[in-house]
Amino acid sequence: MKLGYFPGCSLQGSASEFDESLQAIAPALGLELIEIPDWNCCGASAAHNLNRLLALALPARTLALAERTGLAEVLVPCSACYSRLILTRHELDQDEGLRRQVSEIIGMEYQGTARVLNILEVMGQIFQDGLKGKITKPFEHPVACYYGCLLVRPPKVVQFDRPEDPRTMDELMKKIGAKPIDWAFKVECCGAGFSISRTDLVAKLSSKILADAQRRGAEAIIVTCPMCHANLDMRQEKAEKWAGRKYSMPVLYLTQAIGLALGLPEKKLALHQHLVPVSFPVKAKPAAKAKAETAPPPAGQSEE
Amino acid sequence: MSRIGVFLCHCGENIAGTVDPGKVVEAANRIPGVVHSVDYKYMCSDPGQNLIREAMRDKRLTGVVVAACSPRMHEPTFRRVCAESGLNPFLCEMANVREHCSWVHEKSELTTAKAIDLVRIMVEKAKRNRPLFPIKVPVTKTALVLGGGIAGIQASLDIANAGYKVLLVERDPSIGGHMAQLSETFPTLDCSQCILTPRMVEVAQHPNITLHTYSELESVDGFIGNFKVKIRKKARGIDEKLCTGCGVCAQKCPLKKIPSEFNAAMGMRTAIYTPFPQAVPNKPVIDKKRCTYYLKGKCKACEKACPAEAIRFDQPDEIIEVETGAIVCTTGFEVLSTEFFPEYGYGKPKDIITGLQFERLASASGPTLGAIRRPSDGKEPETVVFIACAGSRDPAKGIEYCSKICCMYTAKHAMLYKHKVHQGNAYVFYMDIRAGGKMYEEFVRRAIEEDGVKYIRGRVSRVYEQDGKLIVKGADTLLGAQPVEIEADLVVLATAMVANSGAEELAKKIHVSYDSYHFLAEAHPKLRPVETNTAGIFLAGACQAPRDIPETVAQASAAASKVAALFSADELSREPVIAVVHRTAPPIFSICEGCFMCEQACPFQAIEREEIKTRDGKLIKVVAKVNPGVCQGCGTCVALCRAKAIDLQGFTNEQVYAEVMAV
Amino acid sequence: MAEFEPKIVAFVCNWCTYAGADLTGTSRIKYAHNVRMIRLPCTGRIDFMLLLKAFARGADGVIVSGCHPGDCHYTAGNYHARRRWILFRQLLDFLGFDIRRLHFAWVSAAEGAKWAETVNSVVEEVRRLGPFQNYQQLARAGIE
Amino acid sequence: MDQLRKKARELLESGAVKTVIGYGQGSGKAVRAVFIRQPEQTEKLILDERCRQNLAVYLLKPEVKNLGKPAVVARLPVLRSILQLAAESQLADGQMVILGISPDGQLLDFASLKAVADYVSAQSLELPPPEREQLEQIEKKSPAERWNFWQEEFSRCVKCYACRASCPLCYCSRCAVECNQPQWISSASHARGNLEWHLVRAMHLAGRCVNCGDCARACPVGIPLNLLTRKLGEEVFKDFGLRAGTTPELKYALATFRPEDQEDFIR
Repeated sequence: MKLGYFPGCSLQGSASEFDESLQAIAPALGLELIEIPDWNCCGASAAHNLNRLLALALPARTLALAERTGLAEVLVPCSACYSRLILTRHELDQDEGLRRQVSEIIGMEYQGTARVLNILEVMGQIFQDGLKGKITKPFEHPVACYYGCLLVRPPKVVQFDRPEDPRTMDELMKKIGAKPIDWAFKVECCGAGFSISRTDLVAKLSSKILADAQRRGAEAIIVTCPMCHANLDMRQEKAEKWAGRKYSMPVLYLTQAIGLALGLPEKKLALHQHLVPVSFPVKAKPAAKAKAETAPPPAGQSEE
Repeated sequence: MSRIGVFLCHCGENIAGTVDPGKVVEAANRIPGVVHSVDYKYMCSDPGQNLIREAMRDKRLTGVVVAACSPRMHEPTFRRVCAESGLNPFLCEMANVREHCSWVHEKSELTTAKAIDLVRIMVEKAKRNRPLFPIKVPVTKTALVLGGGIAGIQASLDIANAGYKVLLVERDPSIGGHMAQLSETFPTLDCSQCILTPRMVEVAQHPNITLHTYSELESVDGFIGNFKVKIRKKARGIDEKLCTGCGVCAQKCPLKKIPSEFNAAMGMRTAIYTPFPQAVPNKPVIDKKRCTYYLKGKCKACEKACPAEAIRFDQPDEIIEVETGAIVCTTGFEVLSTEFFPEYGYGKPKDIITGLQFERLASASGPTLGAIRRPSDGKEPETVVFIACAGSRDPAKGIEYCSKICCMYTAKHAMLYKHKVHQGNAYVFYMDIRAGGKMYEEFVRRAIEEDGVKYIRGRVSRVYEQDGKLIVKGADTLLGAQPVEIEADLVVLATAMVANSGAEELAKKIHVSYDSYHFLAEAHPKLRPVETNTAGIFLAGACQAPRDIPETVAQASAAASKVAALFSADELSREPVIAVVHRTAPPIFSICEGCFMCEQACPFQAIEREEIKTRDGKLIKVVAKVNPGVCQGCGTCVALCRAKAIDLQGFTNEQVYAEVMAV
Repeated sequence: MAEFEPKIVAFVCNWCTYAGADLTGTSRIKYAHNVRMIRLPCTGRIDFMLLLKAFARGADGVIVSGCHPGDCHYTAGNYHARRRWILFRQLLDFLGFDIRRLHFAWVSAAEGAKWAETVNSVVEEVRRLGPFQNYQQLARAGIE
Repeated sequence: MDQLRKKARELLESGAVKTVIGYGQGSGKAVRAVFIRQPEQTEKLILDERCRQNLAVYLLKPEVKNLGKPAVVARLPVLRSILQLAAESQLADGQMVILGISPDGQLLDFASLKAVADYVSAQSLELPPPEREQLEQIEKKSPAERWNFWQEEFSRCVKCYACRASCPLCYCSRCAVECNQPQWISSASHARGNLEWHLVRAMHLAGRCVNCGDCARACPVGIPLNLLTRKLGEEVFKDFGLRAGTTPELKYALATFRPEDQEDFIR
């Protein structure tokens, strides 16, 4: 699969391991990523609070560049970037006048031809036919799939999965042998933008998420959003202080989990960059392989 | 030569205040064909009416123009006056010099001039009026009632007791509808079945009522007084005449784990089943989608067991054709299921249930015999959270209306729960409490004050399971939107009352319109609440909008009285303002060329095809023919007809043309 | 020479616009006196020739008004009328007929105020256009 | 061509039809409609570019009907007229034999109206550029110019009604113009009477005209009045997606509607 690629600032900085792990698994999944030339900041978390036109112009420019490069689909791993790009596309689709205005501002024609895809959509497509054989080391752990707030909202715009109880990531996890737990905080707020300004809030919110994941026996939390990762991993210590209990809950990017299942070396997946060490209670079952493909329904959903 | 009389009303100062009556009368006198013209203070008063009567007699008037208020106001009055004095009422016209002149313009020459124009226009029309006679349509004095809920039951009984035949058609195996599912009813807390079942039995035994359960409407043709209806009587799989309703078949049926519709899936049923013990008729049906025999071709346990040998696996559906004079639609409603709510787990958590399901839990005849036990583990819940307005009044959910009954039944539910589980906690999240109705507000206060139900004003953003509990996250807007989190054992959603899934098709079948929520539309929200825009078809109950039982029953009786009124005459007469197709002597017979564009255009399917034949039966031509019983007189066909072969009585081309030429 | 007072003929349906105009009256909303209303059961009944005849009769402007789409008392008359007007306007325009003198409006039984506004704005526009010279010249060629 | 003559001959010989309506040599270079009733006369039949008259007009004329079941030599406009007349319950399957010649010279013998419809649907019904230009010529004039243009044209009209007589779709036994209670259309051929006539004629053909152009060809004073019906035909297609004479079940544009019909002039 050939896709345009918009890393955004996070994947070049705080979340470089997301980028590295994605690049690492791409070849194995037959995924070719063409980075949008001269892409720019999506304006996330700040621009849209200050200036609507700016908030639209920034993503519009990147998308326009993608169009020029002849890219029909653009993969945007960072949930914040994804949100900004898809919202922009939506708004400009609705309003021809606005589209022209923005096109003028960015000094090139924005047509809205390039589709914006999040990492789950892309992986979902790739995993459709189960990747027989490719899973060499099934990722056999109970995991909490954490989607965060931006991936599924606003439902009308993103039109991706079920807003309150999404399932795409859970399905993916089953396919690589993991057991997604049924839990309540899939789309709760982690504190996101307050990561720097109000760490106390982040501690509180993230702690609740970590607590529920732990209570329901998750051995790791899987995320697709650099913000979520920052708050759950980097701020986990603070969360533990706030809650007065230890979590020591590894927080992995989806791509890292997949990488492990593909048998890639931890180094290539940049697991070492996490603050909470990625280690699991050791247990090796011979029946693992078989299980990996015929993903067993996790406890939570079996009763249905 | 026409002899028109013009009668100008002052309407006190209302007209005379801005229009100069003298001038109008004088001008009217000069209009060709006008032989008499007077003005009077109040033309609609008795002396005024007498002026008209006398003039008609003395001046031998052939037409009357009353220049006064809007014809929508007094046309019937003055037409009656004419009729009483032997002048065909349709020779009387009104010039609207009040609403359309004196009230909307200042006193001036121009206003008087306009009044004169309006009079002249109507005089020119009146000159060309022809006597018209009401259209008589025979009436079949049998009513079809669609839906056997409380509305249908009430309507059927009222019509039947008025001495007319009734066909009651119910889709389900038994009549009773939602009311039969209820435990107690607000605000009196009397047991629903206790008050309903006697009515159900009455329906079954009434000599004037024919009951068709497990049957559906197939099609409706015809028009008021003369509907032709096809009903599909679905195969029950049993011979109703032989079946004694002993129930052995159900006992012997190996499939016992089918969610019972009647118990809103709170209980189970078998594949051959009677929906509930008091069902009317008390005869089982076989669920062909589930029955092993229909699926796999073997089993027949019921057949072996049936002492009456009444099982008929090969029974076909039956189409019944009936003629009815009126139709009462009482097809009721549905409630949203819990799957509708993402924030409440898409119906996944077993212990989040709908109000209707709670009714079954609380019902003495329900699966738990009235004990409140939560579905997941059958435990008695210590804390129950009731969420009002689940879906209702929420544009985001596409349901902007208020479901009306939820405030009341939620209070009732909380109350019932507290009565059964004294130490339990009941919380109600609400937006507003809407308890308008006799003893309603008092009822809610009782729940709050005497039974200690905790009311929290706010919405619930999320409910999720955690260690066997349901965590209810909401806000208390009376405490500054303070977040509230309650650990509940059972959550009851007062889910919105919505139109039946089949409402649209039904509406199309019976040619009535429906609103944006697919509730059937009444003819007028205030003045014709139980009529529809299709004459002879009436509505009652929740098929029209959310209703509680008292309103539903009142509406049902209202609809029944409309039907009774319709049936009270052997013929019904309709305004003769209808289209007619030109006919003339041979060799033309009719200038209609039979292109039947009118047939395509008619909103009422009133255009029929008529073959003109020679004496020896040779076809000469096929022309359009208007069915006077069906035509509503819109005149769309008239404007369409190129040859002017169709005309509209009361608004003929000649009349309207003359009006234009008189402006 | 007094200001030109245009003659406006209105063709209205009985159930919506006629009733709406009644409401204008009962609400005592004042509007221009220039309009003469002709009542028909439904806009579906309004033959396009009636409009032409009104002009022939010396009307400087014509208003056609009925129920809003979906509100027709006869369920669909106004939909048929709408198609008729779409084509009729096209044709008149193609013939160079001054279609600024031909006005259409949906006025419901509840829109008394809208009726007044409609009449006033039409009267004003037509007053600006002046007498309908080129049609009235034709009209002088005899009227039955 | 010979195939056509042969077929016509067979039909007459077998008595399958009583007359063949086609084109034959007229005086000088002109072609004219011929009504052939003798098999040997079928040799007279010709069919070439000059044969433009819409023969469908004869199918409803009593004089022709009296001749017995006809076969008609049909080119596209005739086929479309037949379909439209069928849509208006004026013609039905089996009432006539429909013959034609395909562009590559093959004989067309249509078994049914359905077959005609299939053939027509395979043809391009788009307005040919020159015809479209004619419309645009007028559309781009100012209203005043348009008014004067048509007044000038209509001023020549003598109300001979040749346009009506030549039109297969003007089949009313009593035309609106003959209606005098009330007199919708002034029968006098003065400026207003002429405008009223041409306007009514155009409206009555809206969504029905198959744009054969016979009305204009028939006009003795050369008024391009087919432009009016052509214009409306295009509007009907643009606004309502209907083209006259395409299927025998065609719905009449003015007798049907879609709630979402678009207009921009109703306040």
